[in-house]
Amino acid sequence: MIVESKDWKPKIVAFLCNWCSYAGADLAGTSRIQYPPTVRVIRVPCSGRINPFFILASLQHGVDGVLISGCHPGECHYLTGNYSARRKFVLLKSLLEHTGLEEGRIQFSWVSASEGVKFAKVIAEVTEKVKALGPAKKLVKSKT
Amino acid sequence: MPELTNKIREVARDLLQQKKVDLVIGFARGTTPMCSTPCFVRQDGEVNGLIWDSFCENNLAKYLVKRSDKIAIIAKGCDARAVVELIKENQISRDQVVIIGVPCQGMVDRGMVRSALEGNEIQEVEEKDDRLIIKGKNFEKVLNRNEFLHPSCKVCTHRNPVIYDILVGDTVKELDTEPYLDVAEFEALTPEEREEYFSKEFAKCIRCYACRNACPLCYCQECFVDCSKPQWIGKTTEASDTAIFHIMRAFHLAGRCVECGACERACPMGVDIRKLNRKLTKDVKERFDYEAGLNLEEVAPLSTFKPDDAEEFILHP
Amino acid sequence: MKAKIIKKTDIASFLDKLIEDYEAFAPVEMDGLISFEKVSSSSEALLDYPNSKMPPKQLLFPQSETLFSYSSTKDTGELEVPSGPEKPRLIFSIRPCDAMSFTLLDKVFGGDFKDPYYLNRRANTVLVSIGCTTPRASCFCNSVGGGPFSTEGSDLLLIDIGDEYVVQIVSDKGAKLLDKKGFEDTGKEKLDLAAGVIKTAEASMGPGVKTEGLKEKLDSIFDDPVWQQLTEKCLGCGICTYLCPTCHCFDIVDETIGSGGERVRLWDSCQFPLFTLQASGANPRPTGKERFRQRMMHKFSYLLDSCDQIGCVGCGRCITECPVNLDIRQVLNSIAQLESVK
Amino acid sequence: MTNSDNENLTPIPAEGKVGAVMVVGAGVSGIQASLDLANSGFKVYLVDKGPAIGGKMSQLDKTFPTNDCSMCILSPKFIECATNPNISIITGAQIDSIDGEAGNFRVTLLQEPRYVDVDKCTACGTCAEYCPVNILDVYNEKLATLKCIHIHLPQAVPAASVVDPAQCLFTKRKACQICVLVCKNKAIDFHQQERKMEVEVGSVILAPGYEAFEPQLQSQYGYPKLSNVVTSLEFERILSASGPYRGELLRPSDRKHPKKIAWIQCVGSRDTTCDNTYCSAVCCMYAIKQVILSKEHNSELEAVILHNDIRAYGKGFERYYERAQNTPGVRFIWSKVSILKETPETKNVVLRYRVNGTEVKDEEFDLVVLSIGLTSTDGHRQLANKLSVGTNQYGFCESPGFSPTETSRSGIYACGVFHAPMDIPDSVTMASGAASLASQLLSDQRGTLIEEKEYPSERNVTREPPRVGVFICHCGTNIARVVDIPKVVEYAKRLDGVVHTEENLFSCSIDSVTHMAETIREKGLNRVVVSACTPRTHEPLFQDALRSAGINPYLFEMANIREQCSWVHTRDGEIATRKAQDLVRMAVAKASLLKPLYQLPYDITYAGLVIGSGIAGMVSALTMANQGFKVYLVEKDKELGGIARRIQNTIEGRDVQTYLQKLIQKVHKNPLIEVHTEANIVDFSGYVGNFTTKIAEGAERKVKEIAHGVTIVATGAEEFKPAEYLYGQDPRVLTSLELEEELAKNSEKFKDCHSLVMIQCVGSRDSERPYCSRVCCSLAIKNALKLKEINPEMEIYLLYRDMRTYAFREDYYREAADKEVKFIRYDVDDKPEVEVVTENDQSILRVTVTDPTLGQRLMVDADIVSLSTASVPSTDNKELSQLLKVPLNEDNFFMEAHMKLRPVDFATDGIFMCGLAHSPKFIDESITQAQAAASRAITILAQKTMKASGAICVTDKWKCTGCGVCQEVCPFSAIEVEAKEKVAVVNEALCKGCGVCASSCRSSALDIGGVSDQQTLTLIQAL
Repeated sequence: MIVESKDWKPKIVAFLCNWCSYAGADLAGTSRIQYPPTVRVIRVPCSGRINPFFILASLQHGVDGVLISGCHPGECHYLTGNYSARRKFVLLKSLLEHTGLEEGRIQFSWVSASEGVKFAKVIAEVTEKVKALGPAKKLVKSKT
Repeated sequence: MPELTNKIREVARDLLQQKKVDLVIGFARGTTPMCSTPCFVRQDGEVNGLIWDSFCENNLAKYLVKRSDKIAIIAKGCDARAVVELIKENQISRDQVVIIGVPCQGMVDRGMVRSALEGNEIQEVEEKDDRLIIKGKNFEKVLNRNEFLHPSCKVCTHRNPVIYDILVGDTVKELDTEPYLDVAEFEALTPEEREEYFSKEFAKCIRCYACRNACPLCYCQECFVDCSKPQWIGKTTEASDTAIFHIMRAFHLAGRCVECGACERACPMGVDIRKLNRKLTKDVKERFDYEAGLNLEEVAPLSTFKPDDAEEFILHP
Repeated sequence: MKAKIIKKTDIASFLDKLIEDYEAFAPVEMDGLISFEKVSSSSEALLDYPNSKMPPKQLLFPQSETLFSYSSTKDTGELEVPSGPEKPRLIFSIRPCDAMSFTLLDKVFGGDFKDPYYLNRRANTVLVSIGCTTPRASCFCNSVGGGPFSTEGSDLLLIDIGDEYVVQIVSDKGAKLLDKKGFEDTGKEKLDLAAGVIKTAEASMGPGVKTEGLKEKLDSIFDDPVWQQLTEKCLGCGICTYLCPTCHCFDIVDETIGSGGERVRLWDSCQFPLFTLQASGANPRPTGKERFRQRMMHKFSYLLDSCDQIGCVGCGRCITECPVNLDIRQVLNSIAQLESVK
Repeated sequence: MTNSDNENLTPIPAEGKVGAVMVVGAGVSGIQASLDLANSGFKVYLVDKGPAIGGKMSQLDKTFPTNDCSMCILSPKFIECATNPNISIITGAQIDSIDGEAGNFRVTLLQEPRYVDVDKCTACGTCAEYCPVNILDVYNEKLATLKCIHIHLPQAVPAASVVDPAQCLFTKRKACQICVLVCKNKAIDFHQQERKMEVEVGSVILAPGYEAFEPQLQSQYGYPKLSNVVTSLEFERILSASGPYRGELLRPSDRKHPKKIAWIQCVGSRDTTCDNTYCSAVCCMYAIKQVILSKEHNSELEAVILHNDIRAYGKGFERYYERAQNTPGVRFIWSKVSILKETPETKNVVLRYRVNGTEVKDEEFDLVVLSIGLTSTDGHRQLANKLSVGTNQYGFCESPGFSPTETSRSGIYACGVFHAPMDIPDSVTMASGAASLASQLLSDQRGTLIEEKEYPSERNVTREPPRVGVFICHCGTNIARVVDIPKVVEYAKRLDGVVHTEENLFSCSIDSVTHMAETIREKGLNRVVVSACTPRTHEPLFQDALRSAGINPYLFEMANIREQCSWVHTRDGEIATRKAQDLVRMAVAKASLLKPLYQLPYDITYAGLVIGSGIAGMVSALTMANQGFKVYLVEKDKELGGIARRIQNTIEGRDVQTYLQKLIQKVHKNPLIEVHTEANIVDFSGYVGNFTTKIAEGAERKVKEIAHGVTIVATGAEEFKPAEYLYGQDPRVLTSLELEEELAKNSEKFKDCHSLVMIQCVGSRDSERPYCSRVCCSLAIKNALKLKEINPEMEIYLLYRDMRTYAFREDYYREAADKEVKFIRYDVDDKPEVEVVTENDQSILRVTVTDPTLGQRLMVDADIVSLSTASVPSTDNKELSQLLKVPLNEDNFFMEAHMKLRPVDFATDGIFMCGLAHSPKFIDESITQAQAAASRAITILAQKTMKASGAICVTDKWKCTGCGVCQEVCPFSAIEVEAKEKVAVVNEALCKGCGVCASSCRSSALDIGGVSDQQTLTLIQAL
């Protein structure tokens, strides 16, 4: 058993679509809403841009959580990118959890450009969930 | 079985004689017992090499892609489903193939038969109705073939070809087993148990890619495992690389897998590969009400969407 | 023949004694899969088994092996080469065909270029093989220079004569294993018994392949369309090469993480398109036909030129494990039957 | 109505018109008007009397209600102006005289000497270092000093020093020339004389802005005698990171942190004791903003706002007000106030005010902020006189008709606070509106006087190893206060590929950007990382610097260490610093892999689609059609006109129905406008420059396809029908709009009416609709005055929460009060009650309300109750927003790209909004906004070609198997599998670079420029 230090802070990667969720994150900033410093954001044009490999590569790299956030259904800047993404991700998430990945390592949310508060809440909640899971071990690349 | 063999030869002979096709892809007897092997017939004189028995396990649709000649293919239920997918994915055109459908009673798993013989070397196997008569150096044993079917054949829901030009033999009764029971059983395990199971399975993998190469729907010019720009995963047998190979291989078949089991049969190490595919097949059926390879019209589930697709997995803080 | 006798009832204690001094590997069955694993007790090891799924070559030539690891900052860099095993190694209960495969690997890795990773391990390893009383239908060792009781590559060979093993001492290294163990020398009677066992086994084997004139034939039909037909059903997977005890092609990749990483040697397979893919995108072996031909040519022609040995020990793994029953014997025999093209 | 309603536009002969416009005043309005015009094909002369552009907005710290840093959002516009080859910025200049007529004016400018050659000066600041004379810093409201030769503000455009001739030792007595000696560029020139310049323009836009009210004019505020009484503008500077106290909240007397601050509202506004009886429209909101910002500086702070109604009437304002109200330690007190005294020892200020109407209270504060009004000055009047432009009694520019952007002189337009006190978005909107009128006037001269901006040819960097330059921004103190910038710089230096690092106070200032371009050239950088704010606003600015330096603009990456770091991890500098390092590391890693991308030009469909035919829709349609563009006007009703059909007059007395009928006629007569009534949008696709819309029309729902290049959403709003106050149950209860209609139809009926009660905020400002409907107070006053006209004896009770008669509407409020309309303030928690009681067999409509001044329940038996109900967003908005893929805000009004500076744009290029679809507003405001939307649309239609993004999909033919999944998932039908070769082919004009295809491709045969698989994997590995 790995004993975790009390102040262990998970490292979470957030793939945010440029038009809604990244803007929502910006709004959280302009509104000075504080949230846990656990997230590193990768800006993508659309949640539909996110290749399943991005998620797997992140896990392999050892991040403790992956968040994917896009525009609300029907509000995608690219019309339907988030719908395509939604299908892809639900299958991937289900498959990964089938292989034993803890539920909560990968999270999905919709955050619009006007939802700065929601963005902060999402980060807080994902952080809490991932914290409860402890450091990632599954699918993490081991060094030989 | 011999009747089917004869009918297949007849059909093949006609097609070749009438120059309706350049090539018939079917099965021939293999070099070891309980082993049939893919066979390519171009002359009507060679049709007697074609056979049909309980060991025609390969998915011949594999051989259709990247060809320009006109081909007749012997197609079990799963082969036909793969043909449908390949047509939908622009890999072959419908008028390029003559589908000789053969209703299938499930193929026999020789590994399972061997285990039942506790290491006795088999020399000859004869089929009579549902019986397998196994002969060896100092023994003879009779087994019921239906107890020795491949795992994929045991849960097959489309034994009859869903699409064909010529049907050889009578249609068979489809199995009325509850679908996805196998998946549900595994789903009922704890995440830790599932993880342990897969870790053990993946650890066996030697990255020979037979699973990929046997799959009738793996036809990429360059597979993601071979891709160097970018290099998606490492090429070693390191656990996470292997796991991701299998996960992504299965994911690339999401909504496309025709459940033929070719991947699993090809695996020399006995990795339970279908466990991944089956989960996706179940999810796709339950979420998107789609089964791969049943018709030419339906759009693949990952090529389309519904605005009201379930999204219970979305976080709402 | 120098040989000792070990009673079957004593073999376990013999192995256990060896385990004290050696890092011992032996065939082990797990979930129906037989593979060479490190054993800590004789009870784990199999002595009567068809053959392992994977050949034991990976004990000396692992599927992936870190050659060195490196780390660098903007201005400096460091290399670290992993250290080899300290304890001498024993491979116990290896089949003669697999033991023989090391004689080829020795030439490949110990030729003009000496590969320290392989050679160090090889020098540190002793092989105890066990002869095949009942060869399998897929076995054809006897037609490629070996046999069910071949001693090539082994240090000791066990011959099952019923309640006892005749232990043939092949090398000094092997003799050392028996030192001070108190085993008796083998008398003529038992040697005759052994010879009988060998004879029966050899007689039970099928015709295998004809290697006579094969090299010349192969060299002459390089461009023959027959290759297309022979390989039409090949799926292009790596089973035949990865499961082959003599295949030894490898790739070297850098596994980079940030500014550091590892240089890793991996098995590669001539059956993969990537094997010969050039940076320009050109591929001199663009299809399965060329790749399959390469496998045959390499094993039965090129290795004869470079190592004076065939790259095949007749273990039959590529036959039993091929998903489409592409039988190497059948291929070679149909080539042998071809008219030479001049 | 001499010159209104666009009537002046057609008669002017085309010949002799000049395709240039002069914009007078370079505040945010002037800047916006200039940019719109320059981007629509006109030469612009942007004239300001000051030494730099930016106006009052550049002095503000943050802006409400988003708390955006004022300079952060403004400085990109500075740079756009400075780098646009079609904008000539003329500072230190004023109009001397004007000749000619609309289409062809000759303007004489007088430019005072700057004593610095703007072209030579590099703004290095050496002259200021050596200058021996300290003067008060005007930019910092004289709270700080600077040198006599100085740079006006850090981000100044032009980026050049200026000499204050009144204080310069040389100009005064030829005593010193040290600046001339130390200037390496010989930029200082004391030989400069006042200069006369003649400029020929077709039109003039007046945007001279305002001056802040000077409280010293009224002794009761103790200003400037009491050192801890400051004006709100001074307080802005105090709050500002670039202000006199470097962003620390201190009070002037002892530079200590004030613990208790009071804001006194309406200083110099709504004040009959001075001439400014109007409402300054913005003070309530900026005071709330200052409270919120002050609380951010010190959460323990006690803040009191002493006000006479909080006028939070704009979009998003009410929520902002609520946020302040809910902040602990903040009190809003509705009372008159006077300054009693200064406590001598502490210099604290004691205020006296009333609580609960009667009780008098004295309270001591550390600091008092006077919320000073916006005024016009003699200078404004003189300017108006010189141009023969009419002004109102307060010296603000008067518009004769419905369109506020028009002045009394043809060809001369006005915008911004010169028209009336207004906030930034309204000013920006009006600026665009004014620009559209100038553009309309001169449309046949479009493109005659402009030139393209030239960039050096691009250096090919593909074969070079990465040479990354990292520029890390302090953003004043916005970032630097939390993140340890030097540490981040040190960290960045050690990263692979980094060959240059530097920190900037403001990376976005013109000198920083210029310097960045120089550094790129000098150090041969081939990748640039700016670690600052969000790329969503600032990326284009820095990309332009790359282009100017001769490298491809896509070789650029930003690390967002402000919005996503310093602003959200304010409390832990160490963690924020570490995160900033991570973000920089990621950006550098990605930057090293960036490749040049190229934009492809494509053709435009020169037509506009306007959805909704209310006044806003029709005005925007006409404004475009009058400039020669085809317009499709789509209306869901049978008739044109929208909700204006129900409005009779404006509060100013203008006849809405006549205006509306004329407008409808003009629309119908215009050959370029194609009207579709009873029509709905059923499908919408395409992209800026080439949209395709399907409408279903008429009873048969006939589907028609429309091709257009731009889209304007003008779908209006609806009247809220309440369920309270017996509405719908008793015929005597009306909405105020119904009352207005009744008044127009049947005014006689009201002669017998003795008592009428108006209830405000019905359906507005409540939990369901927490926004103010903006117009209802004025609408009620309008009705009240009308009723008093009909029956002066009528008892009118107006029950309100805050009267929000902003700007000059205040005069009507006062008039109503003078006419004895009874105003009773009610509390939202103690709403009036309306009931029907039967007394003496008579059904009586009884209203009860608590009178806060008397503290008693007041009972009124009313003949009529009028409910001022909310404007509610059209129920169709949701569907339309989904069809157009544009967002709605929380209240279901359409959401603009940026609250302050892009008020009529959607984030989606080529789609704009105006009128009530945006938020509740008055007719004149809708007209202005409609003109603005048209102006923004014209900036697209005026282009010869559009350019497709460079960040689009590329295919690897070798890898592609032609399986077609990309074709199926592409939302824009931009990919097709070519049948013969079986490979995917991308239509580059259609591709938007979303990347859905790339992530769906199993063969990795598709990739997206700028977010390639490899780049993203590298980012992940750099996490």
